[in-house]
Amino acid sequence: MNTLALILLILFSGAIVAFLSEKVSKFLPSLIAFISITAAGILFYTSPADVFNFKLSMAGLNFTLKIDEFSRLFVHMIIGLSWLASMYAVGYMQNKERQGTFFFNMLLSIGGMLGIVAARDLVSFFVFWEIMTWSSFLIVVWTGADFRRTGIWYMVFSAMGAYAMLMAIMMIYSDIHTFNIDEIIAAIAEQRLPHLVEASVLLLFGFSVKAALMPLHVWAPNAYTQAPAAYTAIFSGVLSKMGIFGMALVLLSMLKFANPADFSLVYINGFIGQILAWLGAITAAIATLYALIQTDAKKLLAYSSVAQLGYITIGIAIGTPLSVMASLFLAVLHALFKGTLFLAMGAVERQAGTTDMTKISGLIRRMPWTFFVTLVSIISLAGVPPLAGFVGKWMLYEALITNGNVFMVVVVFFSSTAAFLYSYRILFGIFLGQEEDDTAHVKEAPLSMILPMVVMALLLIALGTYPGLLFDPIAQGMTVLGFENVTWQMTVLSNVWGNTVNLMYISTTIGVAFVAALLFLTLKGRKGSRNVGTKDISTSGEIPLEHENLTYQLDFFKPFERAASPLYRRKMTKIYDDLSNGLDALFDFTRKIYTGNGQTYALYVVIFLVALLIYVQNTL
Amino acid sequence: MKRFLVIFLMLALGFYLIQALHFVPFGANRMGAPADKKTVAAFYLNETVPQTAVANVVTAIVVNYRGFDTLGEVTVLFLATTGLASILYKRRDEEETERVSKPSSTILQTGAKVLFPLVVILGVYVFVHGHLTPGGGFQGGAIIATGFLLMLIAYQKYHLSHSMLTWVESLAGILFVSIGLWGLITGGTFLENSWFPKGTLNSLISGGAIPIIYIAVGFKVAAELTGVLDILLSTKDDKSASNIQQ
Amino acid sequence: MSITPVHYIAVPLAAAFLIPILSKFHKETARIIPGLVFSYFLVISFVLMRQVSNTGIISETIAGWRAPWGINLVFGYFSGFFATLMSVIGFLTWLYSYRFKLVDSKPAMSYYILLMMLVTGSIGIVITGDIFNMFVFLEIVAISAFSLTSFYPGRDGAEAAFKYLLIASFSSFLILLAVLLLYTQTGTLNIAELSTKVHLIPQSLKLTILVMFVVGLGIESELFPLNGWAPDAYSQAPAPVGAVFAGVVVKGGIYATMRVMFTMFDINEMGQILLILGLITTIIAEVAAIKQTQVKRMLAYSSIGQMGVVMMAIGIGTEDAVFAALFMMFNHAIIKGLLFFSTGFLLHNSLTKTIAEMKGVAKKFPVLSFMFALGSFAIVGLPPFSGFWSKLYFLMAAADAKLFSMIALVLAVSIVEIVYYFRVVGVMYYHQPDESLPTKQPGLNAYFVMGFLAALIIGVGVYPDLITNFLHAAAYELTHKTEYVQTVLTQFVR
Amino acid sequence: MCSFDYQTIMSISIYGSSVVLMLLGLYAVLVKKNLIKIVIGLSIVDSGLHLLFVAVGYLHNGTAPIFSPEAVDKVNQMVDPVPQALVLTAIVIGFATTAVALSLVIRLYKHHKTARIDQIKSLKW
Amino acid sequence: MFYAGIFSFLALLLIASAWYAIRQKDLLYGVIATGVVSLILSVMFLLLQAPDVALTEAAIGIALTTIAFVITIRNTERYENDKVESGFQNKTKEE
Repeated sequence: MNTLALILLILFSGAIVAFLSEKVSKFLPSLIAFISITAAGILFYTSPADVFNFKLSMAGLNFTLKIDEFSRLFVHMIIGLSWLASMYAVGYMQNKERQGTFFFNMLLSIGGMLGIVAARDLVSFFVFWEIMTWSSFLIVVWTGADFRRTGIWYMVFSAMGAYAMLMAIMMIYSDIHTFNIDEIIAAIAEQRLPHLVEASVLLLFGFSVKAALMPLHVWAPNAYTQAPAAYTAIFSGVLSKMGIFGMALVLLSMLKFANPADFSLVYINGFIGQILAWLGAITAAIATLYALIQTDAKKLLAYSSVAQLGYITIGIAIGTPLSVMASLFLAVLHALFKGTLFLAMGAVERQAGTTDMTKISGLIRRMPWTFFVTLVSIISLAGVPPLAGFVGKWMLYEALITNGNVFMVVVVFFSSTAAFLYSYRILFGIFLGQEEDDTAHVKEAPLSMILPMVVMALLLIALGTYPGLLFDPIAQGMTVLGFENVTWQMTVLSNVWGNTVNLMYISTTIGVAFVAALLFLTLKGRKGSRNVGTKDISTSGEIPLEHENLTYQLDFFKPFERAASPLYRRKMTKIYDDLSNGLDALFDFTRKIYTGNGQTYALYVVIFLVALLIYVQNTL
Repeated sequence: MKRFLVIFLMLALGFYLIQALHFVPFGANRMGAPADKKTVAAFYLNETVPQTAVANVVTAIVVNYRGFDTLGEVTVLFLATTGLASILYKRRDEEETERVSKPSSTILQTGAKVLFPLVVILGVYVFVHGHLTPGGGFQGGAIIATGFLLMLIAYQKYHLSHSMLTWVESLAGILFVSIGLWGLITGGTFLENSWFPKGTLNSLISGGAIPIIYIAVGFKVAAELTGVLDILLSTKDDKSASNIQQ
Repeated sequence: MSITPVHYIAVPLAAAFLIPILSKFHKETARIIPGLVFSYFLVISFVLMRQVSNTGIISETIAGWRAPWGINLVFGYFSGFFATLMSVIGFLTWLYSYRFKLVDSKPAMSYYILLMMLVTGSIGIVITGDIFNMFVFLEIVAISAFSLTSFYPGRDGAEAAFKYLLIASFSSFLILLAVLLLYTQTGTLNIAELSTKVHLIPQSLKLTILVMFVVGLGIESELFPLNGWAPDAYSQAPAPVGAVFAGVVVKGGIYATMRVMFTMFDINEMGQILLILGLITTIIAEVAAIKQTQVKRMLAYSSIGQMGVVMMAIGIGTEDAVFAALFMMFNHAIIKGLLFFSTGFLLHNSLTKTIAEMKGVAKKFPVLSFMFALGSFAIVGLPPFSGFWSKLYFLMAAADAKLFSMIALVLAVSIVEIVYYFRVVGVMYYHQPDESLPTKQPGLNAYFVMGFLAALIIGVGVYPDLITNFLHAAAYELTHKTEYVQTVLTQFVR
Repeated sequence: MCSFDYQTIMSISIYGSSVVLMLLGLYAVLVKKNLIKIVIGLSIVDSGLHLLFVAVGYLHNGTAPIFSPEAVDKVNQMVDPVPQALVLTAIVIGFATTAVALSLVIRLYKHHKTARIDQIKSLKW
Repeated sequence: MFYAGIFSFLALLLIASAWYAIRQKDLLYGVIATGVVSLILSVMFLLLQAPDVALTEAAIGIALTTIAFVITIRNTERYENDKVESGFQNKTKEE
């Protein structure tokens, strides 16, 4: 039996078994999910690299699956994050209803993602893509709250993306009658693909939906928020990266072979790449702005995910070796830190009952481990040295500047800075500050939930110290995309002015400063501070209403919001709402054709008959 | 407005129908000479007498060459009866409404009593001689149904045995199908005629199984049409009677 | 006596005539005998399909007259596909409705007889080789369908049936007229012989005849301006009958269209028109479906939309497109069957059958709701369910014909389809049940039927080769008509 | 061509009347509001169609397709028997349809208390 | 030519009675006119050398269809009313 097929089979059959096992015991599905992912992971890591190759001829089509070095990068992410998330889910999902459905869909979507990165033909790519989409849809609506807004929107946008892809696939098929990606690339190289431009635009559209690029991002914040945290980690961490994977596939491995003279429109660094990069930049900026004003931690992180995906898209779209590397680096990092953050928020939600930052505060004493992992990942997220987020951002800036996109750097830099603001808010809102009375009972999450988070936090620290650990696999993966020998000096960045900056120094310096500050503050805080409740009015200058929460969690960025209020006034969702209302009215109008009067129907028949007769007799 | 649209549509449709009929000159011979057997019609005209010994070619076609259509057709009628019964079905409690209307005149009653046997005999004659003279199962059946109709109208209390109707209808239908199946069983085809002695042309016993089938069809059609009318007649609401006599 | 295609017709007819007598002695015979007949259908289908795969197309003569002279029945891969599909759906419907609520024995008898004749008539349309005979079977189907539509007492059933009857009368009028005109020009009614003689017809007359067939058969196959009857009929008929309408009756209409367009005439003459009609049908129907409040009506519009896509595939007219059309019809039959069957119990005691009444039914009927959700996923074409493959093959066929704008529109409409199906699923699963209608749990028979269909949907979805070879053979047979014509006109079974 | 010979008059009167009959019936179906009128229209359409069937089978100076003992050799003059056979079937089927339609009318009237088709539209959209 | 005369006369009669059947507001008369249409058709069939069809039309078209219509009219209403009355009208012209 083929190893790759076996891995997929384990996941899919595990899904079915998990679904059915709910009848036996509530606890069983989570265990089965964990076991299947573990088994798949063991199988993947113990097999030699060249066995991941699977061909199937069925229904008149040839399906090819193959894991190359580039896909391997994503497989690492998928399996690693899913494994940790499923371990976490065992504890997280304890005592919840309908676990069977949850783990069924979770395993399905993991299998779907593996299938996507392994697919070497467009039909199996699409099949796995759809499986991933609908299973993630079912998890998004799993909690059942707000089905209409969240669920339907997610599915509609996904379907729009998927059908755009299908359209593109069909265009390619009509030209060369094959779905095989290698053959398509060959055809592009030989310029036998007249529909290349349309097809690639449509494909990119489809991938942009999953990557939540700007005009198509409206589904993402709600969907990320709605899904249970154990899954949101996967959702935001790797599932959204499938869009990035697809973009890389189109931009870097397909379009690269297009003749620059013929396809100057779409060629890398050309029109489409630029547009995509700008969309990414705008997404990053706007999503960051929205993240700032969220009060729900999960929603904040959701917007933050959208913003981060914007950065990653920029890197892929610019398409220079450095930018691609930066982008892949950021992708892996994002999977790690956003995964950790969502898991941590899940822990908070499970223990404290909510992730609303205005309701809880001061959990640092109750949930110290969670605080620790949150801190680590937030430092990564904000792109502050000493952790690896800084390295990724730096690489991206450098790539952009060397490529001449200086203005884009400004946008990215702005949103990166703002990211620091919102990430601080999480830290402060939930963990720091005064302790609420009603969170006094909160306990630390169980070990099975802490462990995955801590593992990821440690990974983040390790990567921050030795970012080069990641450069090797990325560089290897990039050889598949045609970027041979991307040279990267471990821990050394060359800046714009030609000097080299040793990252190690920066990191060490900042690390030392951080520790010093920590020590200083801790020592200072020992004395003279007093714990006050959030409803203690003695700290307040005015006379508040009774039980009014006066902490900073409320209106955290009030001044900023006031300043930036014109930006918030226009909502993207409004446009879609208007559109859907308009369509609704149109549909309602259209169906009035069926008047209910049988005679009218008969009249239609005769009108149609006569019209057809006239048409046929006069034209054919 | 709508009326003018419809009139326009009718004119256009008429134009195209006439245009189509232009290719079908009236009264022209389109079959070719019967001996050539170029078309089915010519074949039937040429072969009916030698092959089936039936004088009435239409009967031969209806019962034998295209007997399958006839089977379908009696099925349509059968389904119409079944369907009518289900469409106009009333639950048990409301079923027993009397067929109320003014009693018919004595003339009608007497006339009906006299005419009824005659009509039935005429009908039987028509379908028994279906293979010799114009007429056949449908016609005869319809005539018999008319006779029953007469009785139903003349005598408000005329009780038609539903059970009888069902029996006749079903048995006739089964007879038809089993004659067809007999052909299959004896190694021929469905509705095969050749296993039955052909007889001589223009005698009552001729045409193989055709008269038998037509008799079965006659009974069946008679029972079905009577059934249809009976069902229609027995649905009444209270106001119905007054409505027709103004 | 070996099994021949005529058994499809003769046996149910004999049974139908027998049932009124037998049910006088034992009431249960009215439901058992149709079941036996449907089981026998399965046997016939199996035996004949094996025979076809061994020896090719079977042409059986009726009354001992060879093809152009008498009526003949033809059973090849193409007809066999339809006949088998209809037999299976018929059997499942019977099994499903075996314990369906029926007031007392008399309507039960007519229900089973009409159901049996509905399926028989449709199979008759499929296997006959004579155009007028096809008309007769269309009428058998129509009459049974009217009666079944108005089966439930009450005003709406009658209204739906009357509309159906009104429109279907146009259909039979036009088909009859077209048959007559064909006969005057060619002197034959046999489809195979007609196909060798249609070139004799003057072009303008041929076009008129074609238009009449398109309109007449378009009514049966629910094309857009002609399908006013369909939503009403689907929504008023009992739920299992809805499944038969979607899985059997429409298929009969589509089969007739294909037979006429491909075998008798050349598809290229009307292909463009069918293509555009199918497209309009799909768009309008899906758009109307999204605004429905009644589940069965929504399913009906969805059904019309699917038939529009099938008609588009027929309009494309290549072998691949025909294959896609057949695959779609197969999927539509089994998936719509599942949807109608599950709806039947989900809304068993509801009078209005609105979507709102399905709030939270998943709590009460986990299995049924799962079936409905599965059907929804399959019908919108999500992999790995069978609906996906047919959609893929249709798109491939359309892409081969370079019909990109059509593909785009069909895909856009699919999004609409997703919205309304998922909305219902959402209502079922994610709303709190407000008030409790008296419910009726399905019996084992219904569970078996739905389980079988679900297994088929998933099985074909995971491994489409279960049926693709067979469908390819059917599509080949239809698009290469010489074998059909040759077999009918020269070789025949006596 | 324009002269009113036997042929022309016959074809105009037969074909013309059958076409006009069909169109009149269709007109009634499409315009008249009364259900019974509509059914009458349908049956008139059918009548016209039946007439057309018989008419296209007609042969000049033809005889009925029945072999009488004395006239076996008339085979060349017989009218086309096939349309007649078909129209027999069509008439019976038409009657069945009419009967079903009428029963539906009765039921509709019972529930709606009206026979106007434009008021019977509780199923729509 | 004699036949032609008869046929054209019958055709006119046919159309006239069909016209009457459609125009007549009293449905009973309309139905009877339909029966007349069938009657004329039956005669035409006979003249067109189709005695079988004529017989069938006579039995079914004239007798049975007409009676079926009459029964229906008895069960519903006799007059076709063109005006839309408000709501469900069940008042036929009984007075």
